[in-house]
Amino acid sequence: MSIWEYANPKKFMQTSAWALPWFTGLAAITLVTGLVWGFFFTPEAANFGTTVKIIYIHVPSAMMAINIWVMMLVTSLIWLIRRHHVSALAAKAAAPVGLVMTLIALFTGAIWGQPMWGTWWEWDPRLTSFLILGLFYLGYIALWQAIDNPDTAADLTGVLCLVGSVFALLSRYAVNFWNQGLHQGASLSVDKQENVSDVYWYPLLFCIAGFILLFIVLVLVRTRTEVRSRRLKALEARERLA
Amino acid sequence: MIALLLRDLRLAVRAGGGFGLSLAFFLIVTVLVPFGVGPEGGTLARIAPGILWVGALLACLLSLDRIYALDFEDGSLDLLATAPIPMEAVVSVKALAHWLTTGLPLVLAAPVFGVLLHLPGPAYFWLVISLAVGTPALSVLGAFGAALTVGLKRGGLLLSLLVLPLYVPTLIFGAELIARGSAGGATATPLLMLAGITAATVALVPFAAAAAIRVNLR
Amino acid sequence: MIALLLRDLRLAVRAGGGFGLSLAFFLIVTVLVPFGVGPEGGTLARIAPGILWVGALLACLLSLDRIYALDFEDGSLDLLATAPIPMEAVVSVKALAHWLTTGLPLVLAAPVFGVLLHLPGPAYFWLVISLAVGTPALSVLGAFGAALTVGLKRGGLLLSLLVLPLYVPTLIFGAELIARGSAGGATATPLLMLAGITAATVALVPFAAAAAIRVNLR
Amino acid sequence: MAALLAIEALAVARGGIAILERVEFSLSAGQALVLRGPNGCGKTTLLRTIAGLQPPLAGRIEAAPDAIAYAAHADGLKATLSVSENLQFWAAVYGQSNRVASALAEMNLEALAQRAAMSLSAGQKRRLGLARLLVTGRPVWVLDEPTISLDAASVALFANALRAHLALGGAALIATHIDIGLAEAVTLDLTPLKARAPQDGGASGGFDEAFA
Amino acid sequence: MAALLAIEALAVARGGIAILERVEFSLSAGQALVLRGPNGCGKTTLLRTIAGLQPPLAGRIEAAPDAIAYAAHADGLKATLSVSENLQFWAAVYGQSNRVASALAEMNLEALAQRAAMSLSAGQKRRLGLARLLVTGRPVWVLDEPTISLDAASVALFANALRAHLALGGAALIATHIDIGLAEAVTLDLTPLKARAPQDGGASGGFDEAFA
Amino acid sequence: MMPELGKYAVSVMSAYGVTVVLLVGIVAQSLWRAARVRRALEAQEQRTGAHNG
Ligand code: HEM
Ligand SMILES: Nc1ncnc2c1ncn2[C@@H]1O[C@H](COP(=O)(O)OP(=O)(O)OP(=O)(O)O)[C@@H](O)[C@H]1O
Ligand SMILES: Nc1ncnc2c1ncn2[C@@H]1O[C@H](COP(=O)(O)OP(=O)(O)OP(=O)(O)O)[C@@H](O)[C@H]1O
Ligand SMILES: [Mg+2]
Ligand SMILES: [Mg+2]
Repeated sequence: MSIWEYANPKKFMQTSAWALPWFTGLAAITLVTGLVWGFFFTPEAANFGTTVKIIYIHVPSAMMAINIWVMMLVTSLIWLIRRHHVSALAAKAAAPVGLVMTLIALFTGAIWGQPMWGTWWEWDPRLTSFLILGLFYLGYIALWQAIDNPDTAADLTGVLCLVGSVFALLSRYAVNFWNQGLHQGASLSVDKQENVSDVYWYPLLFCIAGFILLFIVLVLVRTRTEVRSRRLKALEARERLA
Repeated sequence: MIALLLRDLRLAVRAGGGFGLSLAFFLIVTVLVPFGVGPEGGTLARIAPGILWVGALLACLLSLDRIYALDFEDGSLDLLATAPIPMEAVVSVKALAHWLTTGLPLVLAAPVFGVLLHLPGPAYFWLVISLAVGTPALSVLGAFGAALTVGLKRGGLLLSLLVLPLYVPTLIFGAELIARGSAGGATATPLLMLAGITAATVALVPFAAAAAIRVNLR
Repeated sequence: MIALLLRDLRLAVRAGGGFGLSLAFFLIVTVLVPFGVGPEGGTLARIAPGILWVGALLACLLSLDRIYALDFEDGSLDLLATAPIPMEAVVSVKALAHWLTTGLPLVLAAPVFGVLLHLPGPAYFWLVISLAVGTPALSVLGAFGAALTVGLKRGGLLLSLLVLPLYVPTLIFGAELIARGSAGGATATPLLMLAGITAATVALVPFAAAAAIRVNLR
Repeated sequence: MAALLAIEALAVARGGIAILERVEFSLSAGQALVLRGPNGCGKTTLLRTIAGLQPPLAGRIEAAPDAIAYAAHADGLKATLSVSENLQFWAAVYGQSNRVASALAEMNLEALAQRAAMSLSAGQKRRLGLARLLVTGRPVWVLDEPTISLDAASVALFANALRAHLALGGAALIATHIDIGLAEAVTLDLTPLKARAPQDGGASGGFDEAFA
Repeated sequence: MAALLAIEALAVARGGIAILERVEFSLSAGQALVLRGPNGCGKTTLLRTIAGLQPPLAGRIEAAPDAIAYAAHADGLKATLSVSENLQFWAAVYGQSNRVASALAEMNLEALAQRAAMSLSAGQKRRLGLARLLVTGRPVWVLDEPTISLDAASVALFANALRAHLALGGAALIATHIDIGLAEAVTLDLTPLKARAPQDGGASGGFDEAFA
Repeated sequence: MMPELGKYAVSVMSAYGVTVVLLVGIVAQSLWRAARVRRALEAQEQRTGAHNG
C-alpha cells in the first residue's frame, strides 16, 4: 500500500469518482463565500478606491497560474522517472486550466492598471514574466496536440516542461534586471508590517482556497477525461490491429 | 564527428546557401523595419540594437527546421542513432553546424546592417561581442526545439512557438549589453549573464535534445 | 470551389490551429520587440504601427509554405491540376483560405497586441482598417511566391526571400496609413494606394501563380 | 466508333531529355491498354503527358476535353480527413456528389467510412484512391500502377470495377509491372519505343541546337 | 559457438499496442535468418526494436554492444552528395574509411562513384544503401527488405556479398517478401507470433492497468 | 444590494466579467469534452465487448 497505487488508472478512476462531488461542493462554497464577501462586504481602500475588489480574483489567479506550472513540473517528473501514465495525463489536463488562470491574472491586472497606473499595459517585470509564462503554457498545449502517439507526447512535453521551467526562472531574473517596474511587492508575506489589513485579508484567504479547490475539481474532471480518451485510443488501435 | 560536421556544412553549401539565405533574411528584416517605422535617424538609432537582435533571432529561427528534418525524412537519423556516435554528440555537432552557417555570418555581417539603422559609433563593438557570445545559445536552444518537433508534419510554426520563449533571456541580455555598452555603462553583468547562459545551454541542453530525438525515433 | 475552400479550412483546423499558431507567432514578435528595444512607453508607441505591420507580415510569411506544400507532397496538386477547376481558381481559393486562417485573425487580434506596444488611442481604428485592407494582398502575393517554390526541397527561406520584396509597398502604405491616421493627417492617398494594390494583386496575381504551378508540376 | 483517346507519333521528355518516341495507339470505348516496360523506361512520364500535366515533345494527343481521370502513384489523401470526407471532396470537385455512397460500396470501404485516412493500411489507402476514380464520372482512366500494395481480393475488386467501367463505354490506360487480372486488355511493350539519340534521328530534347 | 544475437520471449509494440510476442531465436556466426509474414504483421517494428531504436515491451535482446548494423527501408542518402561522398561519410562514422573502395567495387558502383545520388535510379540507390553495410564492419546485419527495386543481377550481387559476410563469421537477420536467393538461410514465419489481446494472456501495450 | 463602486465601476465590473467568462468557459469545455469522450468510450466498449475502467 503506497501512494503510487493511486497512479494506477483504475484505482485513480475509482478514487476520483468518489472524491469529486466532495471537492465540487467545497469549491463552490468557498469560492462563493470569498467572492461575495470580497465583492459586497469590503470597504474602499485609501489608495486603491473600490478597485481593491479586483484583488479577490487577481491574486488567487496569479498564484494559481504559477502553482499549476509547478504542479505540472512535478507530475511530468513523476512520469519521466516512474512512468505512471496518470501523472502525465494530469499534467496534460492541468495545462489549459493554468493558461486560463494566466489569462485571468493578465486581464484583471491590465484592467486594474488602467485606473491605477494610467495604462493598460506596462513592461513591468512581473507582468512581463506572466506573459512569458502564458507563452510557455501555449507551447506546451500546442505540443501535446501536435503529437499523435500519447506516450511520445507525454515524454516530449515532459522534457519541454523541465527545460521550460528553468528558462521561466531565468526569464524572471532577466526581466527584473531589464526593467524596475511599478507592481506591488509581495505583501502576502508573513511579515505583519507589510501585510494587507485583515478586512481584505480574510475574504482573500477564502478566494485563494476557492481557486485552489476549483483547480482540483477541474484537474480531476479533466484527468478522468484524458484517462478515458487514452483508453479509447488503445481500444481503437487494438481493434484496428485485430 | 568531424565527418558529420563536414557533411552538414557541405550539405548546407550545396543546398544553395546555408550562409546566403539567413543573411538575406536578416537583411530584409533590417530593411523592412525602416519602411514600417519611418526613416528618421534618431528613432532608428534608438531601436537599432533591439531590432538587430530580433532580426538575428528570427533569421536563426527560420532555419531551425533544417537541422534534422532532412535527415529524418531520408532515414539518416535512424542510421545515425544506430551508429557508434552518441546522440548527444550528433545534436551538438548539428547545433555547431547550424551556428557556423547562420550565427557566424550574422555576427560578421551585423556591423554592415548596423549602418542601415544608423547605429551609433561605440555600439558596433558591443553589437559584435553580444552576437558572438549570444548566438551559440540560440543555435543550441533551436536544436532542442527542432528535436521536439522532428517528424511532425509542418512543425515550423510550432517550433517557433516553442523556441521563442526560450530565447527571451538571451535576447534581453544581448540587447541590454549593447545599450549599456554604447552608453558607456557597466557591461559586466549582462556580459557575464549572456556568457553564462550560452555556456550552460551548450553544456546541458544537448542532453535534453538527444533524449527528445530518441523519443521521436521510437 | 466551395468544396475546396471548406476542405482547406477544415484541414487548417484539424492540423491543430491554422488560426492559433499564426496568432501566437504575431504575439511573440510583438513581445520580443520590447525586450530588444527596451520598455519605455514613448519609444514603443512611436514604433508600434511599423512593428505591428512587420509582425503581421512575418506571421503571414511563415505560414506560406503550407499553402501548397502538403498538397504537392501527397499528390493532391497533380489531381487538382487534372480536375475540372481552372488552376487560377485553385490558387485564388487557396489564397482566400490562407487569408481566412492567417490574415483575418490578425486583423481581429491586432488591437490587443496594440495595447502591448502602447499604441496611441486613435491609431487602433486605422490599424484595423489598414490590416483589413492590406493583408489580402499579402496572402495573394504569398500564394504566388509559394507557387514559384512548390516542390523545392527546403524552399522556406528562399520563399521568404522572394516574397518579402513584393511585400514592401503594402508595408509602406499600411504603416503610413496608421501613422497619418493617428496623427490626424490626410489618409486618402495611402488608403487608396493600399486598396489599389490589394485589388490589383487579387485580380491579376493568381494568373501568374497558376502559371508557376503548372510549370512546377511538369 | 470514334476513339476516346488517340496518340500519334508522341515523344515525351523528362529533365530535358527525350525518353520515349514514336508512341502510337488509340483507345475506343470498352478497350483497356496495359503499358509495360522495365523501370525507368518512361511509363510515368508518358502517362503524365497524356493527362496534360506536362507538354509533349512532339506528336499529338487527341481526347475530348475533360475526358481523362488520372490516378498517380500518390493517392492525394488527407490524413486528417475521414474516408468519406476525402471522397466527398473529390466528388464535389467533379460535381458527382451523388456517387459517393456507391463508390464506397464498390471498393468495400463502407466499414471504414468514418476512419481518418491516416489510420488506414497501405492497401486500404490504395482502395480509397481507386474509389476516387469512380466519382470522377470521366470516361478515360489513366492509371499509374494502380494495384500496388493491394492483396489478391482487392485486385479482384479493382478488376471488377474496371470491367464495369469498360462495359459502360469507358476506356483505360494502365501502367503496371504486376498482372491486373484483366484478360481482355491489350498489352503495349514500351521497350522498343525508347528514344534514340538525336543524331540517329531521334526526337530532340529541346536544347539540341548546340549538338548540331 | 556463442550466439552473436539472442532474442528471448520478446514482445514488441507500435503505437502503444503489442504487435508481436513470444519471439525467440538466436543467431550464431555464419547464420542467416529470414523473417516472413504478411504486410503490417510487425517485421519492421521487430527489426527496429532489435536495432535499439525503440524499447521492447517485454523480453530480452542479447547482443554485444556495437554489434548490429541496421539498414532500413530508407537509405539515408544525401541527394546532393556524390556516391563516393555518401559512402565515405558513413565509413568515417564507423571508422572504416579504408573499406570504401572495396565496397564500391563489390556493389558494382565504381562507374557511378562521381554521380550525385539524386541522379541515380532506384536500384542504384538501393545498391549504394547496401554498400553502406560493407563499411560498417559490424558482424550482425539487420536488414529490412534489402532487395526491393533491385533487378535480378543486383540481387545476385547482394546474395554474394551476404555469403561473403557470413563466411567471415557474420550473421544476418532479414525481413523480406521476395526471395533473396540464399538457399542456406533459415526462415521464421511471424504469423503465429501475433500478439494476443491482453485478456487472453497477451503482453500488455503499456497502458493496460485500466483494462483490469 | 449592489455596492457603490463609484468611478471605478467599469473597471471592477469588467474585471469580474472577464473572470467569470473565462472560468465558465474552461468549466464548460471540461464538462463538454468529458461527456463526449465518455460517450465515445462507451460506444467503443459496447462494440468491442471490452469492459471496466
Ligand atoms: C497584467 C498585469 C498584472 C499581472 C500579470 C500581475 C501579476 C501579479 C502577480 C503574479 C501577483 C503575485 C501573486 C502572488 O502573491 O503570488 C500579483 C499580486 C498583486 N497584484 Fe498584480 N499583476 C498585474 C497588474 C496589477 C495591477 C495593475 C495592480 C494594481 C495597481 C496589481 C496589484 C496587485 C496586488 C495588490 C497584488 C497583491 C500583492 C501581494 O499581496 O502579494 N497588479 N499580481
Ligand atoms: N528530374 C529528372 N531529371 C532527369 N531525369 C529524370 C528525372 N526524373 C526522372 N528521370 C529519368 O527519366 C526516366 C523515366 O522515368 P519514369 O518515372 O517515367 O520511369 P517509369 O517507367 O515510370 O519507371 P518505374 O517503372 O520505376 O515507375 C528514368 O530513367 C529516370 O531516371
Ligand atoms: N504510428 C503507429 N501507430 C499505430 N499503429 C501503427 C503505427 N505505425 C504502424 N502501425 C501498425 O503497426 C503494425 C506493424 O507495422 P510494421 O511496419 O512493423 O509492419 P511490417 O510487418 O513491417 O509491414 P510491411 O510488410 O508492410 O513492411 C501495422 O499493422 C501498422 O498498421
Ligand atoms: Mg513510374
Ligand atoms: Mg516493414
